[in-house]
Amino acid sequence: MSVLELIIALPLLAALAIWLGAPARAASMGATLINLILVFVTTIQYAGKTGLAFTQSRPILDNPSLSFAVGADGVSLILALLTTLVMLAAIWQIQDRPAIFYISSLLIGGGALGAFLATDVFFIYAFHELALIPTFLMIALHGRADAAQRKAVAWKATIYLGAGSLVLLAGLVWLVLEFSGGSKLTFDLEALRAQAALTPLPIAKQGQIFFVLLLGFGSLVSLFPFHSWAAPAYATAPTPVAMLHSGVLKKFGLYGLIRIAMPLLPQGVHVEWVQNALLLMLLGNILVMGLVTIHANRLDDTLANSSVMHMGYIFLGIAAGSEVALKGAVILMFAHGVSIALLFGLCGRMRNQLGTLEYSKLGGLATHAPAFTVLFAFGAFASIGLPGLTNFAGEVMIFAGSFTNFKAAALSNLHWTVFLALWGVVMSAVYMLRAYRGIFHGNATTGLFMTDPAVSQRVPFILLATTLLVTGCCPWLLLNLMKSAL
Amino acid sequence: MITLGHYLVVSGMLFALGLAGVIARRNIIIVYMCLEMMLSAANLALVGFSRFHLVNGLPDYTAQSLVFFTITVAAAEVAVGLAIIVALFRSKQSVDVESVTKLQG
Amino acid sequence: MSVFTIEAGLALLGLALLLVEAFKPDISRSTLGLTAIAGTVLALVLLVFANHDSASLPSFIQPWHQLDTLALFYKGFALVITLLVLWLTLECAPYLSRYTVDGKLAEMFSLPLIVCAGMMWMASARDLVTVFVALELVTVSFYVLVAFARKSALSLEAGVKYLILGALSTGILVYGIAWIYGATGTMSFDGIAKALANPATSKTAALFGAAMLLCGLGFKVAAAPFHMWVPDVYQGAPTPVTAFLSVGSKAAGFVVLTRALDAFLAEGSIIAVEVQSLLLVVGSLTVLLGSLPAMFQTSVKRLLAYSSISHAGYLLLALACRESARFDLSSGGIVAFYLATYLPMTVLGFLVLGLMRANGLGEDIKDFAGLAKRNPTLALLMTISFASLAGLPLTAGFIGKLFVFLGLVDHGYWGALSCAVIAAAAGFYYYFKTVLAMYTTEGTDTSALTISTASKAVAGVLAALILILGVYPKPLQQVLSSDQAGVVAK
Amino acid sequence: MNASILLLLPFFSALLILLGHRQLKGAAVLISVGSSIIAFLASIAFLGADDNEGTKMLLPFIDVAGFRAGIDVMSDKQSQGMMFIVTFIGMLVHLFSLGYMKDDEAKPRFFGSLSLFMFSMTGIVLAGNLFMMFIFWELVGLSSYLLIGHWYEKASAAEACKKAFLTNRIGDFGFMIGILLLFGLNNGDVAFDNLQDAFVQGGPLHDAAKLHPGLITAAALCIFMGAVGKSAQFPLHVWLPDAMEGPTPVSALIHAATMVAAGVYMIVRMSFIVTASPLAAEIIAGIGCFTALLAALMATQQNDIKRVLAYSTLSQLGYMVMAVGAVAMAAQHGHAEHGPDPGHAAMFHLYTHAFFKAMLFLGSGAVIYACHHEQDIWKMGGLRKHMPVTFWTFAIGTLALMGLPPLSGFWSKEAVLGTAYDSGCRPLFLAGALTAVLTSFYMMRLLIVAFFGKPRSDSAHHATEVPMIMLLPLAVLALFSIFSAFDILATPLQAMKPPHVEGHDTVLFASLAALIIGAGSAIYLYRGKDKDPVNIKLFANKFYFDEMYAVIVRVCQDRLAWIVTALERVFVDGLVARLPTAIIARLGAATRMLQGGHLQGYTFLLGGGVIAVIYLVVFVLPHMGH
Repeated sequence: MSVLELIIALPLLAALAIWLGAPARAASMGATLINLILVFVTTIQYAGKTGLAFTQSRPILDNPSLSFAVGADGVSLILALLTTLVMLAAIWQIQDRPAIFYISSLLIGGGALGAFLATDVFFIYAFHELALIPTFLMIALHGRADAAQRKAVAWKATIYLGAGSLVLLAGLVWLVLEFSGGSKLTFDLEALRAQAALTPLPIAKQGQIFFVLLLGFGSLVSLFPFHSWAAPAYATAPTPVAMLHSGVLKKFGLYGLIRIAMPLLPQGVHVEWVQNALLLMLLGNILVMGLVTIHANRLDDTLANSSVMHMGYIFLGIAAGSEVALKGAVILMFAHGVSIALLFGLCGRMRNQLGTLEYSKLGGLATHAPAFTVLFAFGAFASIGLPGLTNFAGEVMIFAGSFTNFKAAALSNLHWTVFLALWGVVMSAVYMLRAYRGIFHGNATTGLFMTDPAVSQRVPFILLATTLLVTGCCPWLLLNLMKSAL
Repeated sequence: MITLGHYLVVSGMLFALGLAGVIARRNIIIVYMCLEMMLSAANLALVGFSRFHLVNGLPDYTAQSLVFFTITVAAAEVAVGLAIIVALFRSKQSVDVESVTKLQG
Repeated sequence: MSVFTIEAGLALLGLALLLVEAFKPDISRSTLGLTAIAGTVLALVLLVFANHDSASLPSFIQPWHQLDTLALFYKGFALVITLLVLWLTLECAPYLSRYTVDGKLAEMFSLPLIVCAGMMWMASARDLVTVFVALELVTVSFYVLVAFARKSALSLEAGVKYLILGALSTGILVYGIAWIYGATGTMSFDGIAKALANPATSKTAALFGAAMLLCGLGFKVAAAPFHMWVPDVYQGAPTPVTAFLSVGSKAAGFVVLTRALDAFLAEGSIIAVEVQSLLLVVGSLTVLLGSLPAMFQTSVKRLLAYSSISHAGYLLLALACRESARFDLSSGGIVAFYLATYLPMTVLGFLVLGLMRANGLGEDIKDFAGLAKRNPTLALLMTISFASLAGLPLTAGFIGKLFVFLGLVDHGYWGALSCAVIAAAAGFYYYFKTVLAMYTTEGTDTSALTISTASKAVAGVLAALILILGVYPKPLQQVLSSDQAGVVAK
Repeated sequence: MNASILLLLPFFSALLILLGHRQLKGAAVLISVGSSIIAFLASIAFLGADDNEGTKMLLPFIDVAGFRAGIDVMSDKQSQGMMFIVTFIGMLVHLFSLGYMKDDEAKPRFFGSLSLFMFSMTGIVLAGNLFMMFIFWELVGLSSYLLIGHWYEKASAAEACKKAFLTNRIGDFGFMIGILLLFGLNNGDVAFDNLQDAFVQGGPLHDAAKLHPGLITAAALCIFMGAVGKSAQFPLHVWLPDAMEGPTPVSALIHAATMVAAGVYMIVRMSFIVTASPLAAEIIAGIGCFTALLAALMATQQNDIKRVLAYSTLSQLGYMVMAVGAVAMAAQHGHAEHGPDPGHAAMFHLYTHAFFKAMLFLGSGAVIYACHHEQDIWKMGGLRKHMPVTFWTFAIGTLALMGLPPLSGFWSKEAVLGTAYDSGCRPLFLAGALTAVLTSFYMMRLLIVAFFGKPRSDSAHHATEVPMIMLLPLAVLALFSIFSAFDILATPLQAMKPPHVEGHDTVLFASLAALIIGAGSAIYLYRGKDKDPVNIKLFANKFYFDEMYAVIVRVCQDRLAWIVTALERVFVDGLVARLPTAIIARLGAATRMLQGGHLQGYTFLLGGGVIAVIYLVVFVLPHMGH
């Protein structure tokens, strides 16, 4: 039995135990803490290795051959680390809520862990879906808006993600069929990779399959123009769900592209029409959603839209497709996950305490809640891309990675996109500072009143902020996990 | 000379008449009769085909055995069907097809 | 002991139960029910240990009867669904008896046995005569079962509709058989396959016959555009009968369809291309016509009816993907696999529905409101059932869909694939609408619901089956591919 | 070793204080001041370090195949000299702040931010490659944000810090593009020394300059854009005057002496690329000159003591930038070489300017402190008598800035004007000279109005000399303002003093004439006046740049955001989400109509279906030609 199986099973078992009557907070906190330690230890054990480790495979179907196969490399461990961190924070910050909050958080987290640690395409896909269901249910059940509105929001997300994952399934099936050589159908990623290395597909076909996968994975990651579910869903979702989905689960689509699409279809993204389409779409994410975010006048709207916008940068890394850019994309996935979870966590707390998140009604909170302000600043400046916090490392790697093949010294569409994307960095500073100014700066007597959380309630946020700082100042800690080429 | 074609034309006409009746008539009993007519059309076709499909100089009786089964089944259907239609009449005082439109959508 | 004996015995037991009730009216329904259940269980056990060799059959029956993996699988399938239906009937008996003449339910226990025998025969059919007879045995019995709750206007209406449309389809089926016979000069599937491989056979006549035959069978399996009866009949019929129709009747239809298509699409068949295209068109149409209207349903039972149509569409698409090169399973095997996963999820859905009825609740979505509060177990079971019907991964329903998708992509049937995707997306909507209702809306009544331990156990087994098949489908695959006759496995 | 102390000490000090200042309380101040003193001592040791030590890696930061962004320490004359300025003035400002911020409640936070600034600025100075420079570039932006927004409860301060950060971000946008272009052109190596090497014959950048001169010009201008933002050059100059909302010691350190000079520092570091592109050199010189003149004009009509100094800073920064461009132009035209390094004049002016401008700001801080936070010079007056020490130091600073020989400002200003003269571009020189006139004018105006005449308000009347801890830095800086240009100081401090060029009589004459004309007219106009006799609205309102930008932001950003949001809702969401769902829903409703419940309808459909199927199978499909 691989330790990874234990890591995947632990949250799911804890959820089951809570459903059967175990004390919710103790069980979920315990399971998550143990899981964090397990993942941490596993990561440390992995350090210095290359390729997949801790593998284990249990066949569940012969031909097409499916197996419950797990395995981890640097990329999946970084994401597993992200998952357990955000899970702990999300569960920790739950206060006075029914057991279903804990159960759904555990299921979302467990599903995400499964998706990141499985190495069989079937289970990668399946675990993601497992995690989606509680997300929808929680938005519909315990969302912030009134019943009709939150249901509408949940529906939108359900149908969008449902349709997206069906397109994805079609794409994956196509992929599997193309690579299965003639004789035996397999969903095992390693086998597929071996086959792809042996007999690569014709480039035009790589482009077609890549595009289908891009649409499927992309709509799970709110790739423009398939993004309109995301902002309302995050703005409405209960805090732990918003933290977990935007922070962790949404990374699945990107993980899939990096883990499945890129290695199997190495030329796919470089097919001209595919790359141009992707560049256009991600510019939509960055520029259009950047402007939409600037227009927002409530914190939850700002955060939700910004989370859509920042996906554009990760897609840029994928579009660039170089080693540096892809590793940068992984770093940015981690960074964005931690920072947005931090921000959503704090945002949820503000909403509970203040009842409103409109900038016009807030102001001067820095005076009353200094610790809260500092924590928020970590998240806000991280998402602006300030050096010293992790996001910067990811972004700069993506930008640089787009220029590693500047051989002809001619500016291609990719490079122009990078320039425009850089303008997006300015825009994100505009809206984040506007939010920061509106909430924390200004006269303390005009805004609503809020105090700092108790020390024990700060822990989850401190955990996330520290992560941002440590990995931001020392990004090589994460990079050392990705020694092998992507 | 009466060929297979003649039988088939008659059978086809019977079938079409039956189908038209099923579609057009409003009285369930008559609809039911039309259905029986369609079965008869099939039987005629079967017998026709059987008669003209010679195996070792003799007609092939497999198809004709099916005719017997069809007749039996039709009888069974009529037995059950009439019972149901009677029950319908009892409860609605009508055997019009429009008396059963509650289930819809 | 030969398998044929089991079937005959089952039919005899059904007859016997009818007679017993007729001559001894005061016999309690639980006695009848339990006898029938015991008979089915016994048949199931015997089936497992019976001689599975075609040679063991009585020689006079051998030309019409075959025992291959597929046949044996469907026989077992028929027995299991009959068993579940009988048990569900017993569970629903108290409220069902309110709608029957004199409160009698005897036929509800005896007829399923006869239906079961019919389905078992059908599974083994080697020629069209047997198919027709067995099919009619099932259909006529179903006329009675559907209209059984005569005091309920809906049940009666369903009975009438099923009767007229069923008889119409029978007419079309027989006419089709006649023309196939006319074109090929034989009734047996092997012979048809052989004749169709002969270029001298009249293509037009064969196509005409095949089209009619497929229309008739399409009616039985609820293929569009012959599916209109399904929502009305499913909704009006007593819940156990609906479950039986939805699983048993459909499975029977598909086994026949599989056999017929094996003949029509055999190597070198002159009509293969047309039939296959027809299947694709009909399958695509069926998934859409099943899924799209389902989005607007307010009755869970009717919703399940549409869902059943939609699933029939997926099954048809699976059949359309012949020669799906690279799996162990043939398209017939995939259909069998799909139906095996379809059984627990559908029955579980109807079981919950039946238990709700037994507790005096309706069948509308609004009756499910707040169910999670009133009985979390029931709500969870329903969720599992619907998740599987929607085809979510890690449930049995997903594996079936995965096979269909694999087949469609493999053949490059992009149009059909997009229809399937749209239908599945719409499916997410309507299944979750119900699930959401259970968890969100507070019902007007919040009193706890009680369900018997036995129900819980059966439902639990079904739910476990859904989940286990979802993550470990290998045993089922092995059953279906350990084949001697080479029909299922390639 | 030295470098790591210089870099890490303030880092840990900042981290400790910013995250734990409420637990640390008073200790925070001690940590910060202590670290600044140690950093100063370390920088003296650093001054003595070997010039040719080159670049050394300190930390790998990011190091993957094809991309390296390490923390590399560059040790040369330029970084050593700059490091001294930063730590020296930094230390003095720390000390001054002990007095100035004595009563501030958030003193620990202030000192924490100061430490953060020291850390970031050290990083810029030591940076050995462009990525490291960018990292710290952003971090000084953050510390500047925190310090300008120190009194965030005041709306104006909150807006000012936001404005500063965002304006800098626009500059950084260009900076990053420039970095990426060079990164691409030089095959992924952006270490300064390697870049410079790449420009020699046969290097990749040399080739690129031949083949794609446009790209090199674009890269140069984009890099320069970073400097435009940080050094507040036109058109991104608007943030600096607003930044005066921060505490005055901050203005002295960050917005006068060091951070704003970072742009100049960087462009001097990259001057080889400016030299490589004639167009870029002209644009840079032009923008510097334009900024110098523009800001000087604005300064003549400001009434806030800090704003006068702020515009003066803008103007002097413009000088420095102009010098870089002008030297490059001169080199391209084949005129006289100004020593081996084309950045000498700019760096030299940066060096002298840092001392006297920091001193002026600290002096203004002392005045403001004494006048109970009164900043309007027309409400001061007669302070000469109340605050003699402050007056004398302030006067020295003013004269140094005006360029009175032999104070330090004279030498550096002459060097700058010399470069403009050498560039061969006459307007450049004339505008530079005109700026010098204006500089003398507004500084003399400031001195007269604030320190001479009668007190014009109660607070000015009751002003008293500030405490010793604040006077000490003033005195030290006054000494440097006088003597820093002399070789006795300039040589050990690694100031990049350009060698004196003979034959620049025109320049000498022009600068002296400017001094006399400017000062004379100011004395004539302002002696004994109680209110401003000159009233030029255009200058007082800073050429309406703020208003113009407000309109641009409103139209190009807020209105555009509104439109885009609406379009996104209507079209994107509509086309991608609502339309397909509506179509499917409509289809669903339509198909549901088929299910009307009428038996005849069903039989009709069934019969029709059969006919359709037969038609399809028998008549259509066989003729489709598969």
